[in-house]
Formats: sequence, C-alpha cells, structure tokens
Amino acid sequence: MSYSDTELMVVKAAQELRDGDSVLVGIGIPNLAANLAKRTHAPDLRMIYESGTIDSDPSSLPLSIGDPVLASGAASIESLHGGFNYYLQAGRIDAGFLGGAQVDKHGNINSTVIGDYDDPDVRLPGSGGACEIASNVERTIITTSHQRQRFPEEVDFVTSPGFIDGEGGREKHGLQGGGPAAVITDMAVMGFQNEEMVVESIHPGVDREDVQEATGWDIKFAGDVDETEPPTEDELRLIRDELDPDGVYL
Amino acid sequence: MSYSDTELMVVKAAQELRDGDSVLVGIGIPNLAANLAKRTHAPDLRMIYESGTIDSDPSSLPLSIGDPVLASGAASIESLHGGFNYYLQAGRIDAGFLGGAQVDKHGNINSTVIGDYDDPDVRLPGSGGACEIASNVERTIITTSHQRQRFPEEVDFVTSPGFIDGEGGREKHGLQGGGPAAVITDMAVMGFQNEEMVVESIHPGVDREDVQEATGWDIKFAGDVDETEPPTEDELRLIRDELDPDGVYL
Amino acid sequence: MSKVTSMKQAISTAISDGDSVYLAGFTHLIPFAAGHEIIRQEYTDLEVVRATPDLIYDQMIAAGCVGKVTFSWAGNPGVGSLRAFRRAIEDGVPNPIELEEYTHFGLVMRLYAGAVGLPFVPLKTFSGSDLPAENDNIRSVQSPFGDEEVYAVPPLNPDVAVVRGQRADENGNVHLWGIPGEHKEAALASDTVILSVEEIVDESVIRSDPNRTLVTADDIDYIVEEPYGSHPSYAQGYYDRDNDAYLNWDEVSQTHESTQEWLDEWVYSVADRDEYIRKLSSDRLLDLQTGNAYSEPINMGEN
Amino acid sequence: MSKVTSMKQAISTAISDGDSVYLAGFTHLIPFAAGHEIIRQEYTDLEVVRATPDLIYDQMIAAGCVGKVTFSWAGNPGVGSLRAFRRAIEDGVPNPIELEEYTHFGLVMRLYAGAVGLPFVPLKTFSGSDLPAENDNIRSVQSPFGDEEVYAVPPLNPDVAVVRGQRADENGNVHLWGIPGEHKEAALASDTVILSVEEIVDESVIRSDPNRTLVTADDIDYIVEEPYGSHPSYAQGYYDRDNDAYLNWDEVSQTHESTQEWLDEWVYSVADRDEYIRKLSSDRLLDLQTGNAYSEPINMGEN
Repeated sequence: MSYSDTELMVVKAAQELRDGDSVLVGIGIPNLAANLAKRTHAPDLRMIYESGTIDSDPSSLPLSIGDPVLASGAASIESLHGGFNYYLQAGRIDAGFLGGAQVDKHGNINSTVIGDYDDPDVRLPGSGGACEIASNVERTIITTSHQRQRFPEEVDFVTSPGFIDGEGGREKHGLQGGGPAAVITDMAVMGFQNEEMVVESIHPGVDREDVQEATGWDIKFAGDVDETEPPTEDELRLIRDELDPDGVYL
Repeated sequence: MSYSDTELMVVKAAQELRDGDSVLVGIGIPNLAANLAKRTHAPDLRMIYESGTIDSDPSSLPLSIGDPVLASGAASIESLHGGFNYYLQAGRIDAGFLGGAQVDKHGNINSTVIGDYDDPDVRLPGSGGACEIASNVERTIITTSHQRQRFPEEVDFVTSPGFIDGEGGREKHGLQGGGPAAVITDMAVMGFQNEEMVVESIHPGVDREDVQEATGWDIKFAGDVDETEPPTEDELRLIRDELDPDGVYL
Repeated sequence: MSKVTSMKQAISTAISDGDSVYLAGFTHLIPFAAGHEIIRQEYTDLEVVRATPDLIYDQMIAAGCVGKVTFSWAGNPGVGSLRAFRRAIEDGVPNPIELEEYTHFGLVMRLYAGAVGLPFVPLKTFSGSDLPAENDNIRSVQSPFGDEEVYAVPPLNPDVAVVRGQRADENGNVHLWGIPGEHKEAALASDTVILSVEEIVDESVIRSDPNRTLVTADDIDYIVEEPYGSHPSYAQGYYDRDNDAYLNWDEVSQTHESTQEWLDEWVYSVADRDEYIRKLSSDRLLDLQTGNAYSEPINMGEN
Repeated sequence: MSKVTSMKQAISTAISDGDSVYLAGFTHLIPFAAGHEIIRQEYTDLEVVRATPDLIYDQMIAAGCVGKVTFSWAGNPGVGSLRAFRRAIEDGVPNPIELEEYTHFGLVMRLYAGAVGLPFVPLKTFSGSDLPAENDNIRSVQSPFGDEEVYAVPPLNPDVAVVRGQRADENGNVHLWGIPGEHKEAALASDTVILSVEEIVDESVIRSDPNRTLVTADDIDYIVEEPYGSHPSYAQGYYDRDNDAYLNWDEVSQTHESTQEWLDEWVYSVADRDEYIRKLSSDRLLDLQTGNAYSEPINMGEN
C-alpha cells in the first residue's frame, strides 16, 4: 500500500507515544499522531492542548488548537494561566510535539526570526507555548520537513531550548524536562546521543547521502541505522478513513 | 426603644460602610452590619466573604463564613487562591471587618497568642485571613468588647498590622490598604488621628472615665466627642425581624 | 485496575506514620470521614496541614495521631476555640505538638507553589506582622523590577491529600461546586491523592461540563464513594452544615476524658461512614436536607 | 446608570489614541467586532497586546491603528503567517511597528501579575532561550529558599481590555464556558473593561451558577450585547469557527492593496456588527450553527 511522507511521519510520531502518557498535542501531524496512537497502542493516552483542554476526545479533526471539538467532551478545561502553571510548569506532561523553521544539531528550535532579531529577513510567528513545552515536558518530539536551510548547525535564534550547547546544557540551565527525544522528518527518524542529533532510521527510498545533503552539519548515524519501517495497512486505513477523511493534512 | 450593646455596635458598624463598597464580611456583628447597611443606606454594597463568595445575597443568617447561603445566589465564587489574590492582594476591597483578643493604640491586632509565642498563656486561633485584610483593604473596621486587657498600649503579638509603630508605619512597611478607620466597642466609637486611636463618640450611659478605665493607655478624646446616636426603630426592627430573627448574635 | 475502593483501604494504603497529610476543604466539603478513619487506624506522629484545623483536626489531635500542625486559623468556626488543640499546646495533652503557622493566604500560596512547581511564590502580606519572625519559611524577596520588597513562601508538597467533590466518574475526574476552598491546590501539590465524593456518576456527566472539573483522573490515586462523607460539614446541594454538632463539640471537648468518650462512641466503635450515618437520628438527617435549586445549564454545542 | 451600550459608544468612550489595548481570547471568543470598531474609528498609535495577534490584529495593523504589538505568537492559526504583521515589520507598511515579545506563559503571567497586584511573578521558562536577551522585562530572580534561579516578569496593566463571554446580566456578571483563555486575567488587569456577550440574560441565570462566573460587575465598565461578536472566531454552543474566513484571509492579505479593499468592504462600509452579520450569506451562517449539547445541571440546594 503506498503512502505519503506525511502519513509515514504521522505513524512514526505516534510510535513515540506511550500508553498512559499525557501528551501536549499541536495541530496537523501531532494531532493525527496522537489520535492514531490512542486508537492503536496507547488507548489511555491523555491528549492535552495548549488551549487548556485536558484529555480531549475530539469527534472530528480539529482545525486549530482552539477548535470546539477539543473542548466538547474533554475531562477538564483550564485557563491559559491554569494550563501553563498546573500542567506544563508543574511537570505533569510526559510528551510534547514541537515544530519550527530551524532545528539544530543539539535540538534547539527557532520559530522566531530568520536573520537578525532586530532586522529580520523573515519574521516567524514566535514561541507561543513552544519554549515552555521544550523546557518542561519530559520528552519532546520534533516533526519537520528535512531541508538544509531548516537544519543548520546552529539556529539563528533559540526560541525553544533543546540541549542548548550540548552535554549538560539542560542541567546547567535548570530545565526540568528531558529535552528532545526524537526528530521525525520526511527523510529519517533521528534521536539524540550525548545530546547530539543522530540518525536512527532512514525512510525507504532515501539514502545516507540524501540525509547528509539535507543537513547543515556532518550528521552522525547510529551504528545500527535501519530502513524506517513503513506504515501498516491498518495504520493507513485509520489515518485516511477515520482521522483525516477529507485529507486536510495528508 | 431599648437596645443591646450588640445592636448598637451593629448599627455603628453599618454606618461605616458606603454605598458601592466591596466589603469583606465576617460572621456575627460584621455580617449583621453589612446586611443592615445593604438594606438601608448602601443598597449597592457588595458583600464578599473570606470563603470566596462574591456579592453574596444570603437568604438567611449565615452561621459560618462558609455557610451555603453565602454561595447560593452569589454573583461569583472564587477559590481561596483566587479570592486572596484577585480580590484582597489586588486591592479590590474597600472595607473589611476585623476583631481580635487585643487591639492597641495604633490599631494593631493580636489574634495569635496571649503571652509568649513559644509558651503561650492562651493560644488563640491565629490570623486566618485577618493579616491580609488588615494589609490590603482600604478601610478596616474593628469591632470588639471594651475591656482593659483587650486594649493594651502594645499588643503581645502583631497578627494584623494597624499603623504598626504609628505615623508613617504603614508606608514604611509598604502596606497598600489605608489601615484601621474605626474601632467600635460596647462603650464607644473610635477613629484615628495621626495614626493613634481617638475616641469620637461615647455610648449613652457610659462616661469618659469608664472608657479610660477600660483602656490600657491614656487614650485621647476628640475635641468634639459626642454621645453616640442610638439605633433608630427602623434599624432595630430590621435587625430583629429580618436579619437575626432567632437572636443568635443579639 | 479500578481506583474505586473503601476509605479504610485507601487510608491504610496511602498513609504511613509520620506522613504529612492535608485534609482539604475550607468551610465546605471537609473530609470528616477520612479523619475518622485515620483515628480508627491509630496513626501517630502525623504532620497534619490545613488552613483551618477545625473539629476534625481537633479530634485527630485528641486521639493522639498528630505530632505537628501546620495551619493558619485554628478555631471552631462560628463557635469558639479548639479545646483539644489548645490542650496539646498549652498542656501537652495527650502529647505535645509542634506548630508551623501562616496566614490563610500564606498557607494557600505554599500549596499553590507546590501545585505549580515553583521554588517560591511572592505575596503581599506578612509585612508589619510578627509572623515572619516565628517562621523561617516566610522570607522577603526583592522584585527584580524596581526596589519593592515583598514576602515569599516555598512550595508545600504533602505526602497525602484527601480532597472531596460532589461527583466524579470512576476514573477520578471530579466536579465540585459551591465553595471550592483549596481542594484543587491540595490535590495537585500532594504526592498521593485520595478523592472522596458524594456520588460516582457516569463519565458522560463529567464530560458534559468540563469547565466544572476540579482535577482530573491523572492526579487521583484512590476514589471513595461516600455519601455524607463531610458530615457535620456540608456538601452544597446534598446536605447542610449540622450546626448542632459544632456547638456540641464545644461541650464534648471540655475535658480530655469527655473527648475520649465521644471518640469511643462515634469513631472507634463505628466501622465506617455508613455506620456513622445510620447512627444519627433520622430527625437530624432530615433537618440537613436541602431543597432543589438547579443551575441553568449551558450549551456546549454538538460538535 | 446602565452600563449596557453599543460597541461604537463603548470604544469611543473607553479608548484614546496611544492607549494600550488587550483584546482577549485564546482561539475562542475573540472580540472581532470590537477590533472592527477600532478600525472604523481610525485610532492610531495603539499598543495592541495579545498572546495571539491573529487576524483581528493583522486587520488593525493593516488599517494603520497600531504603533506597537506586544505578543507571544503571531500567526494565522492552523493556516500560516500574518501577512500584514510581517509587512509592517519587514517593510514598514503601512507604518513601522515596535515589538515586545514573550512566550505564551510569559505574557499570561504578566497579565496575571497585573490582575493580582504583584510587582513581579516567577515562572519556569525562558532559560536557555534567546528571548530574555531581547526583552528587558524578562529578568532572573533568585529564590529566597535555596539557590535556584528562575525568570520573572513584571505586571501588565493595559489601559483597556475587551473581553467576551457567552452570557451576562445587565450589571456585567458574566458566564464563559469552553476555552477560557486569558479573558479573566485581562479583565482584572486592565483599567477599563468592555465586556461583549452573545446574550444579556436575567441576573437569576448567572446567580443560579456562581461557580461559572468569569468576572463580576465591579470590574466591568461597558456591556455590549452582540450576537456573533466573535465571527469568524467562535462562541462555544452558539456558532462554530468559520474556517473559510481564516483561509480566505491568507489570500486577501497577500498585498496591502487587496487588504485595504477587504477592509473597505467588510469594515469601513459597514456600520456595526449587525450589518456585518447580515452581509454574510445565510448558507455561511447556517454552516456555523451547532447542535445542542446541554451540560448536566448541578443542584445548589434551596437555602
């Protein structure tokens, strides 16, 4: 069964979630991934959105993190103050999704500016809640497309800290969350060893050179780097028929 | 029409409230006073209780600050955290009632211990929310019975700051509320001049010497000290027939 | 594995001698049944924490369960003082207890700091009072914006909290209405949480109104369905405060001996809350019934 | 004197050129009608503050009302970037604007500090990020209990806030359900507050459920009854988000000229929200209708 890059990313992102996790979900791939995990290996996943909905049970695909389907049938709804304080800062969230215009070798993310802060080439949306997710969640999962300008050795601006300057960087800065656990792109799945990004599996049809070419530094490959396992038919059917039947994000 | 000391105190305390005030009410005399004010000269009085009920509209006499009649029909209910933060600390309360085992010359109140803190003669209940009322409310109204041991020159323990050590005391301590505005006892009504307690009116049947005798320092008397005006028949009727028909506090 | 259990089981599994325990509830939904179970199980040396250590803490102190009280107002609300509490402090009967004292705001902010994971929280109170001199957990801190100094308190994270609500689903998503007090902060600050409710209801009831939820399943370890679990305190919409019980306690607790007799009759010789309630006269129960006054519903929309 | 008035009157009385203004609402109950009225009244040099300056701030920026944006995430939610916002920053069109930038948590905590009267509040974020270097209102502070350092932000007290809710009584006691965002903190932090609701209801409706109240009358200066006041955002239980409008804005705002044309048609040539809504096709309005899903009521008891 053929599949798109997005579908593969959704499936890989879903596999990063564990049953019983409280996960801070965003719109698009993260939302599809969380809902896929909940319908497969993680029925007790608790989906939490930045808008304050706790244990959402969306009856249809949410189009923004404030979609009413995330509020209807949720277990609870917090104000912004409550969600960020009681859930994020208090360390109640196990996993969270992040994206961004740039991700660097140490998993730091830029979603603020390309170029100089005071005279930017491109003004990006800014942190939103990304900095607090990156700081306080136990495992962050980064999803992004894999292009050289998106993977510089060092980001132009650290919006959301990964491992900062590498080993011991998070401890030095007093960050309670564990930092980036996985980076999932349209080419590969990467993890972190000694606080540096390492390719763990490469998607079918992509080779090492492609990944290196699309990365702005000499990226390391794990000793046992494998071909990424493709989505199963069940996973694809769930994504296409139940989660995003109109193909909004696929 | 004859009246009790308590009834006179209720009426005098009510007269300290202004229409439109948000008042932090306690049980007993303060509750009767606030409800009397609301039914007479201050129909837009907003009664707020330490338990977090905002603009309560009690259908019957509350027996504690957490009585369900204070919640039913209120405009809002805050948690303890919300009430103390959004209302008291933020300076949203105009007037508040305080009592205590000792009140001194500068309006400081002790409701913690008689004697030494670590080996008390009498262990009193402690501050509760009194310290934050004394600190943050614009005008506090103190009601207590008038006895020498209750009116020492200096309290054994400052639970709730009045003017602390006198002129400029509150400014020096950064307190936003205006401090004690009135002390209402079963003998007299006192105000403050230059941050020191001054007798403003003496109740019928009591003379200056009685007041001085029941006070632990040379208390000052205002130049125009009057006899306290007795309650009107309307006021007494409201108190007896509507506010406390069973005479719980009278 | 279901979290739904008996209070007996919940208390015996959750609490150990010497633990810090917060029985939440400010004037409303006070977990009296949990307190009685703690007494029956003869715990000792507990640090009991509570803004208002009222009758239930007075009973635990009289029973010898308590080594320390952390509090902000210790009285019999609307009635007078707590006699067992005072006997322990003034005379060391049945044992001396240590005190750690705050104002309501100070203690609530300690719980809040514990619930939100901060090393300290600033607050505007204590200045000009003698309390900071007696408690090293009340310290001043300067604002990094300008010269203003305010006081601060550190987080409080009790070992165990007992919190209440009117209704919860069997996962522990709980609705509370009326006076919320500090139930939420106590639940979120504590390591282990026992939730006791008047009714366990279908999950759809809770999820029909998520804005009413106090805390969610993830923060609840044990759930006890316990009608009248707050008597002689009250549960808004279920039963009123039994004011005679508060007045009566002022008599009962006059001496250590009369207090022990009351504990024998109403706690030690009673198996659980159900038996306690059945022991009350039906007149008394009927007097506590409230009529019905339903809230105007909201429409969440069919999404 | 009644506070109930029109949005036109409320805005013209409450706001002056150069004021700081917070239109509250995080993804839900965004006060679009108030934003359009600000544009119609041709305000200039406003400091507009908002966690998520989405379409409504993009429109105000394009209309030349804005001198400064204080924010934490500037995008078209679920769609892409804010083109007018970017034109102002990248090219100074129609005028350059100053930026003051936070994270969501940072900005919400500034409002909270403003609402609760504190000179600063600590929070766990910013560490390891480059944001503190660009914003002097983000400073570190050491805990008075141990060595831990955290960041802190000062209070934010806007001159004017516009907040929304589904229903309020004519005094301004307001119920909000669904996603509450920062409506409460914005109302309590600001000097002047305009409340806009879908419906004005009898006081007894609000008082039947005081736990649902967002803010009370004392904090509200003007009340506007304005059905569909949040379109194309949504009001839980009243109407859904008009997603096509968000997608369409991405087209409309491609150039400054096309943006002006849209403003001419949908803002400047429209008298008020009622006329705006009548201008929408009935198909579009019908698509936004939600079915009914009522909350399970609570019993407050007859006291």
